[in-house]
Amino acid sequence: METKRSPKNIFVQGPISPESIAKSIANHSTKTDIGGHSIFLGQVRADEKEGGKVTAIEYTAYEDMALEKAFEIREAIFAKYPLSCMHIYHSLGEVKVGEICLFVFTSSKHRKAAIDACEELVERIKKEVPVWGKELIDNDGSVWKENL
Amino acid sequence: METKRSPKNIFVQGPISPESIAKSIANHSTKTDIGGHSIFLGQVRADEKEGGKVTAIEYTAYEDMALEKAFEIREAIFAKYPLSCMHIYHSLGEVKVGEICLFVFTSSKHRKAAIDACEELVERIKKEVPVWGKELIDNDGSVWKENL
Amino acid sequence: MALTSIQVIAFGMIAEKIKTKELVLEYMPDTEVLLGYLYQQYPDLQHTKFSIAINKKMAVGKTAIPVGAEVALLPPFSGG
Amino acid sequence: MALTSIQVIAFGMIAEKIKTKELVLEYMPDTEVLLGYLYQQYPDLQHTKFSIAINKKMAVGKTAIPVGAEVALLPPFSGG
Repeated sequence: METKRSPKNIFVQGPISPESIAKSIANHSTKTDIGGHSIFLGQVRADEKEGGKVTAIEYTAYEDMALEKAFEIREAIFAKYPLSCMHIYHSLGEVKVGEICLFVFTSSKHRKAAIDACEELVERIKKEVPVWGKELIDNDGSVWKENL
Repeated sequence: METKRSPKNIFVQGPISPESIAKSIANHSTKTDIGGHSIFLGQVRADEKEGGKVTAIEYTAYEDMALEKAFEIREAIFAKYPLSCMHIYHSLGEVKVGEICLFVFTSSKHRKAAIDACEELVERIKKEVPVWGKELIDNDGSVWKENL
Repeated sequence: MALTSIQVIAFGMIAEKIKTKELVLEYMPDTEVLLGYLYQQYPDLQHTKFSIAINKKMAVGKTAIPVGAEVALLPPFSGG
Repeated sequence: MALTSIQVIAFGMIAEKIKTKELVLEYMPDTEVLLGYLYQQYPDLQHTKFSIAINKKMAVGKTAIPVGAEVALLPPFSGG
């Protein structure tokens, strides 16, 4: 039997609540070697589309591959930066305009590592993790998002 | 009479609570043109010092100048990046190890502006805002911090 | 699923265009043969950007499809 | 405070070294004269890094001190 660290779940059904973010921050108060936290939050925008306005994004994922990929990215970022902690949460299902769909959280002794790692994590997640967002429009239509 | 936008208070007595951070995040759910938030949090470390371990940092500031400077930095960052929102909170008085002493929060339509602005804000606050941290040691001594 | 068949799963816009999330096809040796079949069967896909993953790894260029592999059709990612 | 006096406020490590947060001195025309006085009166400051702010603006090099100015002695910042 092969033994290895297994991918952690990153998916949350529906929006990520500010309360869960606060809880995640509070959980780090016992880690007294941490000097800086960097957090990125993705929020659903009410973009204007042909025919109407975005009211929500419906997220789906190739979950098994997404968790493997997130794990691979996680290991690479841990190897590259001196981090104390790293957390990734992404919504699945419907997230309404103004709600949070992505929560990336890095912590380190000195600020630079946390800040750089967080930015790189966000870029890699958007580019490499198989998740799709379908923008739901107020005219009952929909548009598949594409990351730039 | 000169009319101008006046500096906002950035100071909080004691630590910044995770709950207040959650509240600040939640307050942005009505701003539906925001697509990304970037947050930096400074946390007090239990560094080893000659003679003992840090148990807290006692912050003091030249408050009037600090608010003027924070305002000047704020205006410069708003002019440089297409931001929707920017918030700065810094502790005064005692902040214990593991607690949050700095909360910098930027929001924008696309992630890049929020991320870059947040990093620049943190650097400028540490370098230019007259705040001093005195590390309290568990042998009842103290050491004045110096930002690198 | 027989060893001589190939399971193809589709996501997002691709699933919408082929009107199913799962196909079971006769075994095909590589991604070029698979693409040939898909373009024939679903001409709409010829104008759609997508990638192929084999056993959860992105396949770049002509790639062999192992027997029993999980093959996935992935439109451009748009998470976050 | 008389117009011919100058109010000096001190922070952090400097306040500790001069053992007060506030000094009222006879008027001095610029920061060089002020530094000369301070180094004389508090020799410890000669080995201490600090800056001078005049009316809440950092003074770089020899800077005139306006009558009635608020002069501040600022050790290196360590916020955040």
